[in-house]
Amino acid sequence: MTLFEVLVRLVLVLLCFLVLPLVIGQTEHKVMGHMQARVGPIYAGGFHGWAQLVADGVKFAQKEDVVPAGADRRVFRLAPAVALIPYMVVLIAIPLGPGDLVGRSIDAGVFFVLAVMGVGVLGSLMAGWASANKFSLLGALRTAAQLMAYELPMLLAAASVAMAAGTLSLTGILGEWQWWWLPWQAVGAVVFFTAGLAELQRPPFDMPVADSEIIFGAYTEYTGLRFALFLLAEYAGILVLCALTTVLFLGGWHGPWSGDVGWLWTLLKTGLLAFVVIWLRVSYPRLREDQLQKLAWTGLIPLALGQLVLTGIVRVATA
Amino acid sequence: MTRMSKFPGAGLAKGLAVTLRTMTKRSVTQGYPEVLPELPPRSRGVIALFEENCTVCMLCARECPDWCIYIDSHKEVVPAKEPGARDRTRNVLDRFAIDFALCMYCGICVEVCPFDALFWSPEFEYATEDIQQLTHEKDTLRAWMWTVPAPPALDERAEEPKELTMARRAADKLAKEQAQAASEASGASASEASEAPEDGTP
Amino acid sequence: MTAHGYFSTYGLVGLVLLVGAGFVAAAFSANRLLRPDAPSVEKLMTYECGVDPVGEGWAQTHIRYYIYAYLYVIFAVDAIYLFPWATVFADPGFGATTLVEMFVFVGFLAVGLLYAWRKGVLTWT
Amino acid sequence: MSALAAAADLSGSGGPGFLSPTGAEVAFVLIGLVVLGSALLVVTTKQIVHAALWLVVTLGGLAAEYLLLTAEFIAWVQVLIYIGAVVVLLLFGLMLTRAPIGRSAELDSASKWPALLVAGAAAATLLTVVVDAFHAAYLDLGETGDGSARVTGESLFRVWVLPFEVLSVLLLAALIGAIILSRSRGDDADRRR
Repeated sequence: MTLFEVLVRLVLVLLCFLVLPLVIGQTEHKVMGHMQARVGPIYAGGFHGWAQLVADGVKFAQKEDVVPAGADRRVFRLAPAVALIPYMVVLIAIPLGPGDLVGRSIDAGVFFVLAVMGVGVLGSLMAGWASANKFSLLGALRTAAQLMAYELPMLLAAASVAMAAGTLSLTGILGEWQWWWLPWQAVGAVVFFTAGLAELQRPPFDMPVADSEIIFGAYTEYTGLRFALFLLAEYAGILVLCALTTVLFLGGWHGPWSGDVGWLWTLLKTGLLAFVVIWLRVSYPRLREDQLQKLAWTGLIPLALGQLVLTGIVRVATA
Repeated sequence: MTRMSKFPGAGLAKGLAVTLRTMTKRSVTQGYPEVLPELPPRSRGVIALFEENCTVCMLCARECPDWCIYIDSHKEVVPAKEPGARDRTRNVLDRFAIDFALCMYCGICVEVCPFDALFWSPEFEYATEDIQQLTHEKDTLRAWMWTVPAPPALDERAEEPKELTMARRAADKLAKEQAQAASEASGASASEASEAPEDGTP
Repeated sequence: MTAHGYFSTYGLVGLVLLVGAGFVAAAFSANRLLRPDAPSVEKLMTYECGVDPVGEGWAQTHIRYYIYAYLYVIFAVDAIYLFPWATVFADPGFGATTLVEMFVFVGFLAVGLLYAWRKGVLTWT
Repeated sequence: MSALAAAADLSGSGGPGFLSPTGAEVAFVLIGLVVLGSALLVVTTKQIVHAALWLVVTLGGLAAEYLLLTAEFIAWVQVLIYIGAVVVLLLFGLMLTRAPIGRSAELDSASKWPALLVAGAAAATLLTVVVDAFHAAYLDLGETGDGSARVTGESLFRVWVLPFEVLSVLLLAALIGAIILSRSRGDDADRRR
């Protein structure tokens, strides 16, 4: 790889990281609005309020940076970066199209992605603790409890795909992918996507930021740009989760004419999943803490284990 | 959930269907600043003052639950019209203000006013950036009088309003008196002629 | 994969990490130039729905919550072994035996989960 | 850290000399210093949550060291298990019990000198053993792939199957132990009420 190529890839990853979450966020504004018989933002930028999030960003950048007097200043300031950067690092391993259309193919792909994504939650914990606020601390505790319940089904479901493909590399998995993996790995896909939603603290799994109980959980004390970075982390998280589900379970760039427009298939499937994320948010009420734990431990984990058994048997039988 | 559905997850699917269906329909949002809302009849926007009717009886200010009506007045002597009669005094309104930061829009003042000086107006665009400016003086309150709609029409077969009956009765009486006076003035022959056709009617 | 490929891969990962840190740093430098700075005692007070904060952030929580944490760590360690296994179990020379080996491994842990479930640990109290 | 340095040193003419280190070796030493420094901060800081956060730096640095040694799989296990699970468990436990902001006086232990002695002795023992075991080994980073998941899996399921199965029993024992420890004697009565 030449230096120029490296630069191009870095810029592209940064661009994806900055633009696609905004697209998802704007889609959420509009879709959520219409699903609730509203219209969503309509002024900023003229056409259907397309520039609303840009305007929000400009506003956030000009706001005062308030650090509460009782807070642990250093940890408080560092937390948004810890929450945000892992999602960006993960993007480099996700293949967009066939061949070389990937930031960089990593041998331990799935494993790398899951490990790095898990670091992001430290940001929420740090924020919750450093704020010196009861709501924030409760939010951090709930975040940790939720992570512990849902990281496991996510790992197990991802392992199922790795078993099917016989490799951990994301490009390798897509290379092996066949259409009949869709029904074969369907349970795993549902488990993975659900657990991912819970890790992102998206409704209906938004107990850690339940606004009617604990204001905004770990992010209660944040203002201005730091708050904006937490929001960006949430939407980047949606992007990563949807892209990862696409690659692992929906065949990524596979589809008609995938040789030419493979990248379009990836984007399309990712976009569709992002729509589902928004759709679920509008449709379902928040789960209670006991329901959350019950769903994970007695629902998703047994399902994921069942999927593992099924994958193993089918794979050995057809080998 | 009161009733268990046949398939597990049928309720979840139903929830998704509802939101998806709503998305395809037109939204109910009103484009307010551009498109003014169609307010329902008798909307309570603001309280207007018909200053000419006010007699400074202070009933509204006294009945107001949160004391948001301020009234100042002075007495004025009206000289007697006829010689020998007594001079009369009357109240002149100096200040009538309502603090809409305190007002809770209960409408008791409108109800108790015995002279129909207070009215509900549907005007609602009087937001300000300063709470002090929400105290509106009588000129503003008088100006809002122009936005008060005409009272809604009565039901088709309803009894006539008392005011109209009284006014008509007074007008009839006046007309009769005038007619009588006119007939007395024109002479006896004319009065007989006019009385003649009345015999045939009961 | 050659050593060169390996190191250039993780070199790129490290570069992305740097770019991310650079992005955050740039955002905050821009923020520093644009934002006002007018702290006041009320503004820096901990937010508690408008009333003055009472006590400190910590509140008593039942320690039973902690069992979920233990469960997670133990099962995560278990799940880690699935990944190297997943890459080899269907290769020639492994096959059904390796599958059974893993089933035994997972089976032991499933017994643990069952035990936890029967003991009522998994039901919220 | 010193294993590789020692290996490079003792291997003599076998491999490249330690006087002209490669980029990876330089990075290894630098990250090693970071790990050492943050590890010292873990035990010397007076703020308990800061100790846990410095532990993240230490463990992350170790993961980077594994990566430099081409032990790809172990590196990400380190991140996933130690940073993603164990540190989260630690922080969770701290926040559940008590994690004050600011310095706490009780973190200064009277037995810190004996503790230092024990830690030093343990480190010296480990160092001696490692150097003794690998003093002639030279890890040629040119032939990578030794640390990938596939190689790990092959050796695990060809050679080390029995320890692997025993591990599951160990994990089961840990699980049951955790459950029993977390349930005090009066617990069942509480539940029935």
